[in-house]
This record gives sequence, C-alpha cells and structure tokens, in this order.
Amino acid sequence: MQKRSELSNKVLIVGGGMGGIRAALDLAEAGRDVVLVDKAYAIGGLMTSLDRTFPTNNCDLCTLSPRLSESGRELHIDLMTMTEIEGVEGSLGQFKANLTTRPRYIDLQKCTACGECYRQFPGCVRFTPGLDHRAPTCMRYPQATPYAFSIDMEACANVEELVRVCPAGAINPNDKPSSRKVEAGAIILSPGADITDLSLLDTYGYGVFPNVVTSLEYERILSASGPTGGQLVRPSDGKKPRKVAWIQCAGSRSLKKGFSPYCSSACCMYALKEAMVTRERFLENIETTIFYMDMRTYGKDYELYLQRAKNQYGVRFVRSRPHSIDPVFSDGSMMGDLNISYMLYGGSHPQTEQFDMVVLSTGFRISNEVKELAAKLGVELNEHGFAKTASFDPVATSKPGIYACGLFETPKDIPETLVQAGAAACCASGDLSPLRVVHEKMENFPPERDISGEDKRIGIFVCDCENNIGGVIDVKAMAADLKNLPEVVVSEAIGHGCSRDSLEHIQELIQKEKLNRVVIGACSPRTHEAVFQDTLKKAGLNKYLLEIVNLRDQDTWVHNDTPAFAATKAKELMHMGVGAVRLTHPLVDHTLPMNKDVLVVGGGVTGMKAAVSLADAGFKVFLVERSNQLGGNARNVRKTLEGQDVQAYVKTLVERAENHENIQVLKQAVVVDHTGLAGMFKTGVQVGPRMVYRQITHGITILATGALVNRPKEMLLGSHEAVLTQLDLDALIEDSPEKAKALESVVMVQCVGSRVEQNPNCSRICCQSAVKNALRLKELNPEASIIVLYRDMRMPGMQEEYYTKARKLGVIFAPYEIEDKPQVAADGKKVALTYTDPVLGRKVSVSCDGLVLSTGFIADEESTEDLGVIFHLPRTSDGYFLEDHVKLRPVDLPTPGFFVAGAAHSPKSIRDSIAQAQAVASRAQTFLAGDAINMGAAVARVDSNRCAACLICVRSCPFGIPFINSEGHSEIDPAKCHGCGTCASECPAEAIQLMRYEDDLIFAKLDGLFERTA
Amino acid sequence: MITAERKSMEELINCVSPYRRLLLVGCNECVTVCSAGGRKEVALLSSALQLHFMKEGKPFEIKEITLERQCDPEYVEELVAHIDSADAVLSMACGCGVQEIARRFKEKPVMPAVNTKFMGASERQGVWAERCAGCGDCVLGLTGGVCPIARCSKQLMNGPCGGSTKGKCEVDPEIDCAWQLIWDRLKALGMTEKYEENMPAKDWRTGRGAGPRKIVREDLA
Amino acid sequence: MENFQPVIVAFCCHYCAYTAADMAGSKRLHYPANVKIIRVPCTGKVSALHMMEALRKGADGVYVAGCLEGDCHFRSGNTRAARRVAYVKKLLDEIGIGGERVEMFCMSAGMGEVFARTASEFTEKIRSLGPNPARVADPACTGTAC
Amino acid sequence: MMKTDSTLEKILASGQLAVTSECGPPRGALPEKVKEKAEMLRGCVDAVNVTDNQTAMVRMSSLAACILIKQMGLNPLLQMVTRDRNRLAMQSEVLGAYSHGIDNMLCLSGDHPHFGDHPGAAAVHDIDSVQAVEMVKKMRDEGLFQGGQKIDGPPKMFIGAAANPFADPFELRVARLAKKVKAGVDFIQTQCIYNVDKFEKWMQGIVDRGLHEKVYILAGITPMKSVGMAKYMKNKVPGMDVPDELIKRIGGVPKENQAEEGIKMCLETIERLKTVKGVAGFHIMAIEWEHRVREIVERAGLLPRPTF
Repeated sequence: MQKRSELSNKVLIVGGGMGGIRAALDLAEAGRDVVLVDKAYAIGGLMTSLDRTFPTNNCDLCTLSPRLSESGRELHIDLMTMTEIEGVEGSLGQFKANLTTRPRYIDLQKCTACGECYRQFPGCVRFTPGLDHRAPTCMRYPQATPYAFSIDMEACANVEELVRVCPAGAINPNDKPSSRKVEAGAIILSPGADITDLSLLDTYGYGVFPNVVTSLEYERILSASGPTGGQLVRPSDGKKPRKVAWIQCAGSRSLKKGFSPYCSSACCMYALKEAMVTRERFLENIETTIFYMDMRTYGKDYELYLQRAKNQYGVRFVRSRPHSIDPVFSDGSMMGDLNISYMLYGGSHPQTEQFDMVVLSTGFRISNEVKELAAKLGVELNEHGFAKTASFDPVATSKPGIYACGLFETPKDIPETLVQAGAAACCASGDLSPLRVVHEKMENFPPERDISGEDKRIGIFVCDCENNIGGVIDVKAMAADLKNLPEVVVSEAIGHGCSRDSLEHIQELIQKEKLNRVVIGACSPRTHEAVFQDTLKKAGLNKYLLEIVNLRDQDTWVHNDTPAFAATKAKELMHMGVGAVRLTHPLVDHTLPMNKDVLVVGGGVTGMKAAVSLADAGFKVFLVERSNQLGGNARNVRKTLEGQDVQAYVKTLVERAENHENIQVLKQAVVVDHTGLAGMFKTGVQVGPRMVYRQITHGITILATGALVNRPKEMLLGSHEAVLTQLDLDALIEDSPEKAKALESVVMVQCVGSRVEQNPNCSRICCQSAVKNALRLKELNPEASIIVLYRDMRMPGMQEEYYTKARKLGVIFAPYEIEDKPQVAADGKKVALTYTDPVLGRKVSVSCDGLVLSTGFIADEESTEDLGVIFHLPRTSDGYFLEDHVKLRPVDLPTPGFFVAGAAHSPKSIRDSIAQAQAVASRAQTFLAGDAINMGAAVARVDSNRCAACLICVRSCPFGIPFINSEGHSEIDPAKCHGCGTCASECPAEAIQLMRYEDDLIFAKLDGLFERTA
Repeated sequence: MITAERKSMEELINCVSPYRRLLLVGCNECVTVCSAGGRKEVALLSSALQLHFMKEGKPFEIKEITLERQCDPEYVEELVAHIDSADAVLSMACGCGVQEIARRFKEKPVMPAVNTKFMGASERQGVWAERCAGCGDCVLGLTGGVCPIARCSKQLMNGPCGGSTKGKCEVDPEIDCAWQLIWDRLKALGMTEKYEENMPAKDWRTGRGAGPRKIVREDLA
Repeated sequence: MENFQPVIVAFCCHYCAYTAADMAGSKRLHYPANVKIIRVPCTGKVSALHMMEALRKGADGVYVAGCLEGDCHFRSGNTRAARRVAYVKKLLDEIGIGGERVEMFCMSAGMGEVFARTASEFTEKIRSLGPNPARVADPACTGTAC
Repeated sequence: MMKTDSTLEKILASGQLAVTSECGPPRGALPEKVKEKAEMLRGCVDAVNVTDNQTAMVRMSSLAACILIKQMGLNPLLQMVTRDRNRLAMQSEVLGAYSHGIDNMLCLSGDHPHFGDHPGAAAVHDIDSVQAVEMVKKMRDEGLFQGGQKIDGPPKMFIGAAANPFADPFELRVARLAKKVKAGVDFIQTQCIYNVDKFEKWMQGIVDRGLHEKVYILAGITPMKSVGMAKYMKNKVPGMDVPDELIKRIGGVPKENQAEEGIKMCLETIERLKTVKGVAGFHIMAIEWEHRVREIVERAGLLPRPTF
C-alpha cells in the first residue's frame, strides 16, 4: 500500500445536486480540494424542480447552494459545469480523470451577470439563477452558482450583436469544448437519478388525459412561478379541481416490464406534502385522496407527518392500487374528469370514483448515461443500475477509492442523501494524504497595522463596473468632488473595481498613502464585501475599516433612465459611506482556539465507527461507553436482511476501536457534567466500578447513545414461552436452528409498541427483520406456515425485493388496523391469535407455535434526558435528540460542536447507522479543520457601566444568548451571538451596541445624507 | 421596582415650551428597567421634542444626561456641571428623582416627564403589573403570597366579592381576581382553613394613614 | 412645492429587503432616486430612535423593510420592528409631524418588484404629504437636502 | 331571644317566610319620589331596602331616604357600602339611622366606581363588608365602637349582608357566607336567582354546614321585563347566572307578553324556592318596577303580611 503522504489531496465529485454539494462543502470546509463536475450549466440537480420540500415545507436548496461561493470555500472548490467524465485511469489515491467541458460561450471570470445579454437576446441565453422557474419568493439568493449566463449559440441569429451588448466583454463566440485532466485521490459519484419512464404510464392515461399529471408536474402547478402562476387549476380547462387523487407507486414496486420492482422510497412523503399543501391552500373546497399500498413514512418524525395529514389536514387514504383511469364522457365528449377504478382489500366488486385530477407519484430510475459513467469508471451496478455497495460499508462501491451517494446508491430522500454525502466525504477524505497545513491558501496576509493614534485618512475608490455605473454617472467627476470632504486623502475612479489590477492598485494606495479608512463605491456588499475585505487585509489594514457603497444595484441600475437623479443619489450615498467609515474601528473576528480532540458518547456500532473514522484521520478520540463492553444493540443481532454476519463485523470493529492508538475507550463510564463552548469543551465522566471522576477536554462531542430495544409487556411477551421478539427469533434461528425448524406455524405481528401513542414513530427496522426472519424460517422449513400481520410493510429501496420474495415463498402478509389489533391468548404450549382477515372481512382465529412480535426501538429516555440536560440539547417529544435542521443538517445538533448519529437520532438499521457515523465524522472534520473557529465580528457588545441588568436583552434575544453574570450585568458571549442587533435596539440603557452597526455609525450615515458630515 | 410611563407628548410639549434650553435627565434605575426613562427613552424624547419645536420654528436646545440613580443626592450632584446652561430640567425618573433634583437645585424649574405608577413586577417583556401597595404591614404570609390590598380592586381583606367571574375581576376581565389567586394558592398549600379566619379591619397607620413615612436604621444612620 | 423631492430613508434588512433591492436593480426596475437605503443585519436592529433621528436630521419619510412574516432570519426581528414602527407613528402624531411619514414593509429577497413598487408608492405618498414640517420650519436647517 | 326590635327579625324568628323589596332613591332631592315608590310597597313587604349609591351612581343618601320612609310608617332597611365611607362615617351613619328608629341594615362592599358615573372617584374600602358586619355587631352587642371606645346608647341593628351564590369560585361561596356568619350577620339577601339548580346546590352546602340555623337566607328575586333585560343581565351584569333556556323562554313569546311571562317565571321560581330547605324568605328586587311587587307577592300567595 502507498504511503498516504504520496496521495493526492483532491477529490473529484461527479454530480452537483444536493449530495454533491454537501460532499463538496464538507470536504472544502475540512481543507480538502474538490473538483465538482456537473453536466448542466448550473448546479442544483433534481431538487431545483421541487416546489417545497417535506417535512418543513420550505425551500432548502437556496440555503445550501450559495455557500459554495463563500470566501475561502471557493478556494477549495473548483466548480466545472457543463462538464462530463470521459474516462478515469489509476486507482485509489492516484486517479486521473479526463474531463470535457462543453462551450458556455461566456467567460466566467469576466461575466458580472449584469443581464444585458439576457434582456436583449432572451431566446439564446440560458439563465438559471439556480431556480428561475421557482416561486420568486424562493429566490433568496440570486447569486446562483455559478452566477453567470450560458449562451445557446445554435439559437442565436446575430452573434456579433450579442457579443457587442456585453459590457464586460465576456461573450466569446469562439469558445470551444475543452478537455482537462484532473488528478484525484478519491472519487465521489452523486449523479442522481431520473424519474420513472413516463411512456410506461399509459395504463393510467398519462399523456392521453390532460388531467393526469406526474407529481413533478403537480409541483410546478402549485408553484407561484409555475405555468399557472400558482393557481391550482387543471390542465384541460383551467378550472380549479375539487377532487384530486394521488396514485402511489406509479412505476415502482411493480414486476411489469420496464417498471421498477424496488420501492422509490421518497414518494409517500412527497405525496403527503403535496396533499397537505393543497389542503392548506384550498382547504374549504378541495378533497385530497391518496391511493396507496403501504404508507412508507419510516423516517424521523415522518409518522407524525402522516398523522398530521390524516387528522389535521383531512387527507383521505385508500389502501388500493388502482388498475385503471378512464375519462368521464358527457354528450359524447370528454369532460376532463376521470374515473379511477380500484379494488378494495377483500372487496369483490371493483369500485369506481370520479376525480377532477389525478397525480401519479412517480419514482426514480437510473439513466443510461449514469450506467455508462459507471461502466467507464469500472463501478459495479446491481441489476437495476444502482451502485453495488456493502452492508457495512454503505457508500463504498466495488472499486476502492470510488464512493457513491444519494439516489445513485439506492432511492432515498434528501436527508438520507445528505447523510450519505457526508459519509462519502468521510471515506474519500480517508483516502487522501493526511491532514495538510490548513488554510495555507487563505492566511497569507501581512500583520495588521495598528491605526490607533493615527489621524483619519480616508481613501475613496469608485468602480465604474464598465458601463453599469460609469455609463450612467460621471464616476471621475464624482470622485474628484468627494476629494474635498474632510479627512479624505485619496479619491479616485478605478475602472473595473473587482478586477485584479484595480484591487492591487487599491492595496498599493492604502500602503503608500497610509490610508486607514476605505470607502468603495461599487456593487452590492452582499456579493463583493469579502473581495474588498481581502484587499484591505493584504494591505495590512483591518478588514472592518471598510464601507461599501452600493452604487450599481441600488443606484445606476435603477435610475439609468434619470442620470441626473442617479448622480445626485450616488453622491449622497457616497457621503453616507464616508460618514460611516469614519466611525468604523478595527474589529477582531471572534475566534476560539480549537481543541481538536473528540468525545464520542456511546460505544455501539455508530459510536465506534465514528470514533474509528476520526481516529484514522488523526484525531484523538475519547470513546465513552456506559456498559462494560463495546458493541451496543448490534451484539444482539446475528444476520442482516442481506444475510451478512453482524457478529463478525462487530467483533472486528470492537477490536479496531479498542486497539487504535488514537482512541481511548472508557467503559462503565457516565457523563456527569459539562461546560465550555465548541472547540473548548470540558466534560466530566465517572469511570469504572468505583466511579472515578475525570475531566475530558475536547473540541466536539458526538452523541451515539443509541436507543433501547423495546420489549413492551403486550401480547404475552415475557409470560409465554412461544412469544418471541424478532431479535429472539434471529438468535434462535442462528443458535438453535433445529428448534426454529420445528416451528410449524408462526405469526408475526408488526408495530408492537411502535406507531402507538406512547412511542409514535416507526421503528424502521421491524419490517425488514420480519421479512428476514420469515425468509430464514422458510429456508429451514419450506412447509412452515407464516403469517405477518402488519399495518404498512415498509421495505424501501431494494428491500422491496425481499418482500416480494417472501410473498412468492408463501409467507402471508395481512394488514390490520390499529383500532383492531390482533388478540392473543395462551393455548397450552401454543398461542391462539384472533385477527380480522382483510380478505374475508371477518375475525379469524389461528393457533401458532411461535408468535413473533416486531417490537422495534424505543428511545432511551433516561439517557437522552440526562444528557440533554447536561449538554443543553433539545429532544423530540418521544425522547430522541433533535437535530439542527431535519433536512439540511441531519447530524448537526443546534449547539455548535455537537453532533448526533445512529439510533440516538431516530431508530435505524446498522447500515444506516454506519452511514450516519461516517457523516458525523465528516462534519466533525470540517469543524476540526481550523485551528480557530471564526465567529465573525458583528456581535453585540455590552457596556457594563451602563447596563441596568434589566433583563430586556435576556428576554428579547431570539436565541437566548445574553445572561446576567455574577457581576450583575448582562453578558453576551460573542461566540454565540448571531448578530441580529435586537438586544441593541431594545436595550433601554443604550448599554448594548452591535459591532459594525453601531448607533453612531447609523446616525453618521444620516448626517452624511443630509450633508452634515463633520 | 417602581414603574412609570412617559407622559403624553402634548403635556410634555406644554410644560417645556416656556423654556429654550432644557436639561433632560434620565435615571438608570427602575425607570430604565421599565423602559420609561433610561438612556434610550431620554434620546427618543429628546429627538421628539426637537422635531416638534423645529416644526414650530422655535429655537430650542436640549441636553441629555442619564444619572445612575436620581433618588440619591450624590448622583444628582453630577448635574451641577450642566444646570447653569439650562432654563429648566425635565426629569424622566420617578417622583422620587424629580423631587431630589428639585431639592438640590432650588432655583431651577424641575418637571416630571413620566407618571410614576406603582410598585410592580415584570410579567414578561414589556408588561408590568402592580404587586405591592406599600401598606407597611405585610399580610402575604396569611394570603398565600398574593396581596389583597394591591391586587384586589376593592382591596377586600375578606374576599372575593360577588363580581369574581372565572378567575377575573368584575372591573376588567384583564385583571386576575386576587382572591381567586389567594384561594388557589391556599388550596395548593393545604391551608384552606386559613380562609375562614376573618381578617380584622386593617390599621392603616403603617401605610399612608399616619402621614409621610420614614425609615431610620439607627445602626446605619 | 411642485418640484418637491422628498428624501426617504429606508432601513432594509440584509437578508430580505436589501437583497430585494439588489434584485430590483438587477432586473432594472425603476423606482424614485429619493429612496436611500441603510443596510441593517435585521430590522430587529432598527430602533424607534433611528427612525426619529432620520426625520429630525431631515428625512421627509422613513420606512423599515424586513422579511415576510415568519421568515425573519433571526426569528422575530421583523415583528419587533413592526411594533416599533407603530409606536413611532403614534409618537409622530402626538408631536404634530404625522405618523404616516413612517411605515413598515415586508418582502422576501426575491421580491424585486415589490421593493420597487413599495419605494415608488411610498415616495409618492410622502410627496403628496409635502415636506417634513420640521424641516421646512427649522431655521437651523442647511444644505441641499433642504 | 331577639337581638333587636326589628319587625323583620320577628317575622323571621316566627318561622314565616319574610318578604323584602327595594326602593332606589332618586337622583335628585325630591322627597315625593321616595314616597311614591315606597307607597307602592306598603302592606306587601316586611322591610324596604334603600340602596346606597347603587351601581356607583350618585343618588339621594340612603339614610335620608330611609328616614322619609320611616316617617311614612314603613320599615326601611338601610343599605351601606364600604366603598363610600371609612369606618368613622359608617359608624356615625349607623348611630344616626338608629336614632330615627331604623333598625335594619345591610353591609355591602358596593359596586366599583369604575361602573358608575364618577369613575374617577376614590374607592374608600377602609374596611370590607365582613369587617363592617363585625363592626356593627360589636356596636350592638358589646356597645363598643370599632376603635374600642364605649358607645353611649348602642344601636340595636338587625344586621344583614349580601351573598352571590353564582360568583366564582363556586366552591368558595359557602365558605364566604360562613365568614359573614362568623362575623355575626343575622340575615342574608342573595343575588337574583335564575339558575335555581345552582342555587339549590349552594343551599345544600349551607345546610350541610348547619349555617341555615345561624342565619336567615332571603332568596333574591328579580322579575324579567323583557328578553332584552334577560340578555343584559346575562352578559353585562357581573356575577349573574342566567341560563339560556330562560332567555329562550321569554324570547319565545310576543314582545307585548314578555313582561307577563317574566312575572310567571319569577312566580315559578318562588314556588320552587319555597320548598328549598333553608330559604327563610324572599327579597324581591323589581328594578324600576315597584308597582308590580304587590301583584307578585299576592300571586305568590305571600299576602297578607304578618303583623306584630
């Protein structure tokens, strides 16, 4: 094996959807270099087509994508759009990829996204500010990535004219496809998936009846910027529908040719979302019905989402897969209305119901393009085109050094995609050279000049942004005029301000003229502040001695029709900037020295995996386990659904954890106290039978405390020897196969103790346990009679195939309703069970010699409550830790420096726990990459002499940061302050100022505006 | 704490309009805490008065200063440096502060900018409620920690009256019936038998009944 | 009076209204040059004093523009700002300046059109109200803004 | 053993159902207005309550009106609220009243000035109604002022107080009565009773504690004149409990018959209350409807009134 130091420090990521972006950010934040390749001309992937996403019903891409362009990160991320992989050579640590990029005809370095070309030649300019087809309210971040246009040369008739309109001279009609070789230590594949082949949906009349639409089309109809402007109207006649039906599994879970036999996993949730949004917006007069086979809402708190849809929104659910949709005729012509025909369970006659509109919940499939890509890379796929991965290594493909995440691995939703992306980043990072010197690229600045005692020397630089500013106002004249203001030493027009030349010029003048305040008249500080701040830093000036005046976006662009007004306003805005810059003072970004040690609480598979991943990356890890052995719940599991040996895996992992030079394992250890901030935590632990107290200092904390195996005292569990849990049966099959073989009749009951009031969520693992054990019993004894009583069989993704196999082998699956639970009574050595047979529609009694209860998980309330109190962390109502953002930050806890993984987050399988453990390790590495944590400078500062300890800041802070300290005045921890300034404006004693936005500074702007500049 | 509320602008404008140069004095104690007369309110009132007199075209100067506590002579002494340049003083403190300034600067008109309201507690941000009437003879030990004098509209010592409705006072449904609160507390404390002991007529001499009061701590004075 | 050009100060929050203003710019939507924007991290930062001082120093109208209800990046800054605007309106009525000279608006970052429309409508409203009465009468007032 | 010479006490002590009614003094100084109203009550009630600045509106003083009524040969009952007088004024008033032969009184806290025509008036509340009862009892039985000094010629007042069985908290209503009993009250006049079920529940509580043996309880009756009045009583008068079915019933008859229906309803209430253990009589508050009191008393079978 190679020495790691010889390996590349770069990761190639293919696919710029949510997964690719997340992996790129994780790696970049951890100091790794990334080449992010996407074949489209802007990144975003499938998610850009969605209206809003469950379960927050928010737009989320907008929060993630712009972070790619944040200062520093972009130094590590090389974004290549319109690019594809031609081929890859080499192996782990030293891949060489050949990339080709199609011509964009726009020079990304020059394009300012001014939009001139788009306005004049809308037909041949592709403009997607990430999200152009979405609701305008969603366009929070117009700086799409990349924030540039793309030209469709074939659609362009007058190329010369097009080139001429670009003020930045960015259009290059001679742009050619380009090739590039990229060396990378590891490759992450996140190419996403396509949706179901629509041509197969003709049984449902898709493409024939206009009012049969796919779920994606329905999202577009709901969207405010969609074809209907957000009006919910049906395509055929523009009328508002009164009855809408969703048909689940359109194209999934079917053995028909061309259809997917697997489950597409995300459709149940998005159908719920669409139905709920529909009800929410048109509650009074619209009926929503979902036709389904099983509602697969197995994710964290998804069950509650389902309950909300049922109980709060009145969404109707019909358990049936409709066989056809027919148009309704009246007077011989189609009315647009549709009849859905379906059979109810046990019903003898088909039912027909009329709807105004039908939404087909389409699933995912892998495109041929992606299959070809896999072939080029030598990555093995399963028969459906998804990447083959291992049970205990969820993102590793068949080829070392190449990782798969997101839909390409198996159908899944966004949180799971993000978890896998993190896991892939973690694995890829492990294949690179060890931690390099961090921030070598960023921290190349001279020491800061001490300006205290200096007279104020203001430099004014006005950018003309080509014609954007300079074409409307006389930039030179204004600069000359501003020179007359007091304390202004330099005032000049600098041409294109953000060009390298200009920036260097500014830097020179700062040094030469000993400037100590700088005003830049240019574009929006939102997009360019960081650029100019860097210039100040390079000139040895504190970056906060800067005021950027937004001349372009808020003056010359807006008032280009009235240049005289624009000129006056520009002058006024500049005066405001000069007034304010005088009162700026050097500020320090709040940083914390970073302790890079890691505390992992919980020594199950999740905790061990996270610990080992981080230890391999060179971090010192304390692994704290409550019991006297590592392994956790996995110790009780023998085989996975896929047949892998769990004990062998656990044994290897325990050995690695216990013998790793970077891991210190503390068994019989209980966390008792905790103080400090991220990067400098102190946690007290009592260890061993004597409960010896010791304090651990660490930078981050990972909670992997798991959940408890549920054993509710129900259905004779614990009081009758024929009543087992799935775990008991798993052990019985493995340890005493002859006993298992003797079981002639077995009944399994699902959701015992889960999806009930006391434990509302789905335990997630029970359906697969039941199928797994049923298959194994059938293997031992093909004649065994096995009945599985279930509420919804939740076998997402490829697991569906095991479910199909079990049914083929004669396992009987019969649904029961929660209101009509199976009744159990002892019957000698056997157990008598009565349930309502859904086909016969009446009570049936069976006697079985094995009653197997799928009891799942229950939160370890005691531990999470104790730890929640000690660490100040929120929990869900059913006792799991509550992550910061269910969708975007699934393993980050709200308090910086805390992460959660595994069953402590929500019930999950070993495989999913491993993925989360790796994701957590990845997130942790982003946190641990720096030597200090930058908290920014815009924080509230309390003048303790003025503070009246009135508590108003304490009460008004939206984040609960201020507190009254032991000296009796308010204290605001700059590392925790979010910088909104609410406390400052509420403080009745004027004791709080928000740095960068001090009251004086705001008043100085007003004075500048009214020409009272001192 | 003592609570107060700024007077109406009309009243304030009327009372300061005879003067050209005004010293506006805030207090960093109770009136800051109840957002009536701290630095922020001083600045806001100053701004509003200036704006008004600008509109009137009347020359008007205002100087702002906020003392740590207006009811202590040592702090009030800080005004010495500013008092001569003012024609009048407008105090944003409670009545105690206004009087302290008036006592110190006998020649200078001193006017209150706030109405002193009551001794109360902050129920939440921006809401203060009366809690104590300063009767000088505390009965809270007998009434479950809820004062019938300050909190019953009729200051009944043996309530509730017949107007108590769903826990609220007949005077205003926003007011909690103090006797309902007392009863609830007594129940929670297992002290309901206390309720039927009739409280005798109160001796108001400990309160305002015997004229202005004074506390003298011999050991400190 | 016919040529009266009011001066409008707009306190805009970084995340929504200021971004909406940028959007209006990038879409080349016109609104009167009378509007001058002061950027704040959140409208929760804008106190009653900021609005009053803007008027005292010479503005004819002031508005605060924040995120849509429920969309504040700092949870509740915009609702606080709205309450303060209501308070300042009352105060201005009391001192005879007129509460209609201040206003609160809400918009999301993508609402460039709303920003432009709001700026135009508010400017027109102030234009019809005439100059800030304090500014007209103040003998000490100097400078071109008067 | 009689505590006073009050006719009302004698009737109650004899075990017969007593009847009282009230007369609101005029908002002016005309004595004939008092006499007119009182005259209507002659012979049909045992005592005439004279309200004291009722609903916190200024009226002729209760004492002055009582004297006028006394001079007519009727039995006035002096109402006195703690809202308007401190303990000095109240005691002097009691002495003055008794000097005119007025020997019945009712101690009340009074409606809050907030509801009246002088909302800015200070509410005195030097003492409360329980303490007022205690004070008058001490004057009568011990011959001492509240301050402890001896009275030269103590007033022998028959002392009453009010009770509202319908106010909240309900569980406290019996206990509050017990406080008044403990303070030494002789009789109670209740708030108007419309919700008889609830009243019975309250009376049961009184009886369970044996309080009915220590105090006479006169059930308050107010006939409804119209559905409008019924709604007003329900929604606007604090501490009033008017069941919806009553409003429905009076609202169900034509406007011109509503007054008669109101009287019928009040007669039915009286009939039912006669059977309730502990009810010692009726206090008929026919607000500005004094001329119908005789009819009500007569139709209720309570005439003629006993004499002593």
